[in-house]
Amino acid sequence: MSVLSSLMGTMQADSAGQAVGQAAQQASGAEQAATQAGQAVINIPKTAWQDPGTNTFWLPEAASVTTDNVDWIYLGLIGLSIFCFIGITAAVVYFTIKYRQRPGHERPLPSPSHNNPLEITWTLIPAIICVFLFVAGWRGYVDLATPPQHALEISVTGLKWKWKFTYPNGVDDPNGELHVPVNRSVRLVMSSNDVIHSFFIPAFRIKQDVVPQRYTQLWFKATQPGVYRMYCAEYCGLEHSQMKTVIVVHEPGGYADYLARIEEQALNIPPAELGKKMYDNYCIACHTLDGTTKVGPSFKDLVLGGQNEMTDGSSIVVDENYIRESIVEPQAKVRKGYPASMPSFKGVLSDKKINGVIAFIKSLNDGSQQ
Amino acid sequence: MAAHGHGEHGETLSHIASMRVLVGTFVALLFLTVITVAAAYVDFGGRGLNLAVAMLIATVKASLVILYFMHLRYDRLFHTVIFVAGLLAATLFLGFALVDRGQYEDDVIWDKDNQPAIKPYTPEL
Amino acid sequence: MSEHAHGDQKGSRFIQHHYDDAQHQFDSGKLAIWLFLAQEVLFFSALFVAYIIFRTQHPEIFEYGSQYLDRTMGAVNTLVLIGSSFTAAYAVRCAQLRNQRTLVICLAITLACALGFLTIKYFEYSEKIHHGTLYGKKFVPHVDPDGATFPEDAVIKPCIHGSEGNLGADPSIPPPAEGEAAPCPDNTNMFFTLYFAMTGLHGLHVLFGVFVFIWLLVRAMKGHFTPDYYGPVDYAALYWHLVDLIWIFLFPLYYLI
Amino acid sequence: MAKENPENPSYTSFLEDPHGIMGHRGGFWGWFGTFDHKRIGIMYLCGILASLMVGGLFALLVRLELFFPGETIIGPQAYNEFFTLHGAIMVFLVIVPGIPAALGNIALPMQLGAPDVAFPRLNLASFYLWCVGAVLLVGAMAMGFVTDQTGVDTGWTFYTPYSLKEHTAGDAILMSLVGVFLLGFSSIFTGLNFLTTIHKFRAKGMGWFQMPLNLWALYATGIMQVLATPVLGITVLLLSVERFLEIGIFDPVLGGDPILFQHFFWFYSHPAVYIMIIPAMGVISELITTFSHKHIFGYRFIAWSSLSLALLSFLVWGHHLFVSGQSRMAGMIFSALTFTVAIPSAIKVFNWTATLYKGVIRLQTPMLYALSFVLLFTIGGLTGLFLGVISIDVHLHDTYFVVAHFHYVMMGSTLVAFLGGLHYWFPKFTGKMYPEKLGQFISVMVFFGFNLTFLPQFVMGSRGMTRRYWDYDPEFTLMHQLSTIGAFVLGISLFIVVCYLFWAAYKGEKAPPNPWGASTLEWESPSPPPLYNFVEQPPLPELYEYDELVYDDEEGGYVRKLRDGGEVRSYRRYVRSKPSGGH
Repeated sequence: MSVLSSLMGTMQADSAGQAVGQAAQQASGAEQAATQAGQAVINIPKTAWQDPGTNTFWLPEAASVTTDNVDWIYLGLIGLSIFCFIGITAAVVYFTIKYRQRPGHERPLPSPSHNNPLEITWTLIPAIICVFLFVAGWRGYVDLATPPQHALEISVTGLKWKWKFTYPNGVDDPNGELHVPVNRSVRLVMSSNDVIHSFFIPAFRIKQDVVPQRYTQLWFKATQPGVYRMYCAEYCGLEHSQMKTVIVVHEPGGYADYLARIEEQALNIPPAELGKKMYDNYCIACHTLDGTTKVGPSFKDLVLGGQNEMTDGSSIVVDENYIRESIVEPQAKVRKGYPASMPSFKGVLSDKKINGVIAFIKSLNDGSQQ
Repeated sequence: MAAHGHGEHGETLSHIASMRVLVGTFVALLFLTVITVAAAYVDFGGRGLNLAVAMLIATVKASLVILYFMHLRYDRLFHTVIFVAGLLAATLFLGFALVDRGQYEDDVIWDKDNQPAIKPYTPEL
Repeated sequence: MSEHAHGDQKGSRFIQHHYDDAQHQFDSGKLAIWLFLAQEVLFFSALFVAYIIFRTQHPEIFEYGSQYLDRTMGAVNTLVLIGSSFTAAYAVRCAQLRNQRTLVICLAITLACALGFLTIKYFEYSEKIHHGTLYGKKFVPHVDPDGATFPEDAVIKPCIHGSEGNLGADPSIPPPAEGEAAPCPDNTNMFFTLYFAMTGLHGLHVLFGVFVFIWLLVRAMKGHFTPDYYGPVDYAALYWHLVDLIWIFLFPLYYLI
Repeated sequence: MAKENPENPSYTSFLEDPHGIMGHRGGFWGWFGTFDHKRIGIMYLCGILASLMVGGLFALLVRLELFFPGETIIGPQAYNEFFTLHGAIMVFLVIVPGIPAALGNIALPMQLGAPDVAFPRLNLASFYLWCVGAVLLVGAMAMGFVTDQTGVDTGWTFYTPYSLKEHTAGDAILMSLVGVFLLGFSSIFTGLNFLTTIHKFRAKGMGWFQMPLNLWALYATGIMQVLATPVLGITVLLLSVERFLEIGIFDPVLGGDPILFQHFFWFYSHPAVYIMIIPAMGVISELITTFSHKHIFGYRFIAWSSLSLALLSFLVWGHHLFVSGQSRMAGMIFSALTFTVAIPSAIKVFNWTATLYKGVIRLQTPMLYALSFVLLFTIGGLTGLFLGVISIDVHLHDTYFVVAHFHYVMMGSTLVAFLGGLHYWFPKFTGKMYPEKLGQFISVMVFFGFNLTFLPQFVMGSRGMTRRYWDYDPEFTLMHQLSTIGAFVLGISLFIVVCYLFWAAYKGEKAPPNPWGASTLEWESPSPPPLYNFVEQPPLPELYEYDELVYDDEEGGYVRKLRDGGEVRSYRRYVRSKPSGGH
């Protein structure tokens, strides 16, 4: 049966292919703007939409490992449905023509009104087919729903009418596209800020609702570099139809430079602002800004040039070196009356970030003093 | 259909509950109410047990009301089928909703205090 | 309740023309009222499902929240409802035995108990409004507005609202002074959301019962109910037993556990 | 007393003999205050056809908007309100009450041999609830255009948290929720009425297996209406209280759970889609056996499959939540159970096809609708298998594939069966024949218009075209245009059907009591039948036996000839004047 369907698929594909081809040409124009940034730095091959050869009549092109679970059973089921539909239509049309009312056509007796063996057979056969369909579907779904262990984790946040992607290095994607490496399984940890959205990538055959106050997850492993479309599938209001973006799958090795590039882009903001960002990500857990003590001393009373008493009785002058040292090795000089429980940020904060934190602390006190 | 009631004073449309049954059920219900309130002050050890005891007493009270006050015991079987069908649909609804609730993996539950830490990017597997 | 044979021929019997006889009409009505009760069970089942699901997810909310409820008022309400259930069943017996005087008395008692239930519920609700322990954003437990704080030996202290545990707090209402209130588990307002939803809907059904029994009382006094036409009394009693049933489950779920 | 019936002085048809709240008064209160199940059925019919036209109009506007990508005629907000209007009106006003309330009210008591339904006043109360609910629902949704507030744009499913206050301002949604609440109760009371009538009002000697299959279907529908619709009532009540008082049960910010709303909603809505399809199957069983002039094939199997569908429909609602954050175990259970529902439907389709074997098939309008039902329902059922397989549903959920699937099952099956049943019982309750040739042509147009509309949507859906999109990517343009053309063909043919039926109700030629040679009880009484359906209780005919029914030219319809050659024209003496013209 699947031969029938694939034959059907390819036959239609050629005729439909041209139509899709031209339509895709304008489509790539619209995409061009979206991938301007990607195009400039990393040469991304034409999107798979542009050469319709790879997709069958029914399904968009298969660009991820997750499509193996879906495609074969999908096309098989299409073949089965076409076969059943043709069978029933043929029976109905044949009976209608053969037994239509015409003069001289009396009802040929005996006309059966029930036949239990026949009824049993056409109850069991659909039942067996259904069991097979369920098992095939379930095995595919288990694979779709369990992300592999060492997948690359990207956090996705759906908010009203746009998507926010946060990469492992803590940087948000500047122009709202999801960039992933090729042949590397990626796990998306998703949540929403307001209403229910749904993350749907037709090319990977995956979809998962994004629910507020709850995490949902998705995984895929792109096998073909390119740019694939992504839609919001759950109705979410006015611009539900505009809430779509693009998944850019990079060439091997291209992904690390992209991450570095956007991190660089994210860092060349004024140091104090960068410091504030670092404060929000890391320091806020123990240090406050308004003078009240939380776990550690408040940044407000770290006055540059002021005297601070240490646990071992000695008192030191607060300056950049002291702040830098207590960031890198906090146990060296512990302030009196505070627990020595601060973790070291040695590998976490780069020098640029530490300078940013220091500038931020200075800006706190400059504002209040001068 | 001949009337099938068998009350003391001639036939009537449906079963007549005798005074003894009515008062007996009423007293039993009062007694069980006292018991269930008392049971609330006794800790049966563990969260589930308290719930189970309270529900058991409530079910006994409910079945008393259904069987005797609502005449279900003397009535047509089909009325019992209807009521049980209602209960069955309700428990079905509860059962599947609980299956869904109970099967969430722990990393899916939203936990305000510890957001999922994002593992740093390791270029190669 | 749903079908009252108030046929067009006035006369002593209220058997409608398209029924064969009294038994046919009574049995049809009985089948219909049982279908209506099954439908009511489903109507309340959704709330019981919500209760059980939230309880399996956050048992601490329910244990903390149930302290706010007054057990004696709940117990009295249960006794009131069981009493009215008894008098309703007794009323059916009187109608079957053509004992109109006791029928009227029983219906009157049932009506009185129903009204008593509603008044007790009114007191409970007003006390909760007074202490500010309401549903959703309005869950702002604070000291008594007229200055008197919670009595020292109060078993439960109002918890600090606005602690980041309770999202969506109403910022306009100031949290109580320091040290007076204990932190309450996250989303404690969910307990009161469910409490008001279920007891409110049950209260509404008691209210419907009150109107039904007033209407029955009027007809009983006019002597409409005879041994071969007492359908409405029987159906109203069945409906009332179901309302009592639901309260029998509601009372322990909220007040006792 | 009732007006004299000019043609047959010895009986007055229910059309001339009003019997209502205000006693015997004709005119408005004769209709609006009547207890007669046939009149209530006709009033339901008019309300439902009007709602069909209004709902269809919004469907055409939605399709017109999608003719070109980007803005064609309306902006996104208006588009969202239009598809919500289309969805809610069609589901709550047309399809759910459609066959049970309109055709069921007309046919059920007569097929049982009963004078009326068990509770006539409850029947009238359900109709009033339907009217008030309809006014509230359509009024609330139209508020978006009349007042400056936003109308209802949440889709007919009212998913939270979008349908909560902070995302959709305005109180149009509260009004439509109250409307849906009342429509729910109208459906419950209809179901309750039908169950009691089938139990207590069967004619003497009509056991459970001498009952026409249409009544088995209405019985199964009654069970679902009584047991499933209250959950819609409580869900809609909770959502309106949520919007009104912000109690926070579905609001995630206050600790509520939006997925719980989806469980509540779909626990009703899946039995609701079976409330829509099972009465349609009942009508089709009647049409196929009558127009093949042959006993139905596998009576017991069809009867039991109706009942089993009703019970299984309560188990499968989770397949709407496969990708909504449901746990995997629940997904597995619901996917497995969804396949158990496919089997009874398959049995029915095979039995209908087998009924055609060795029959004498007349392709009149009702039969054309029945045959197109069989074909379209087969496609609908098979595409349902796709959505049952859980891994395929992950790809297909919320795409145009789902839109096409449920239109094949709701419109291609339920609405086509509704039209077939309408043409089938039209001579009985109006006493007039509809124009046969025009009816046949339009039914073929409906079939082709429908396929032209929804086959391209299957292809679009599986290629990734998401549902409820105001704007779409350019490569779907061709298929959207085909679908829009098909929608207009469909819209026009349905409009013509409504026109010629209203015309035929007044100007149509006189209909004989049994124009189709059907063997069920309602064709034993004259058409239009008297107030209590039968002048005197006719002998119970042998169910689905057509040997006795012979076509009689003089009467223009079928007459029952006893086997020993003696002619029984129990209703002959009521038809004095000779009806003009053959069938």
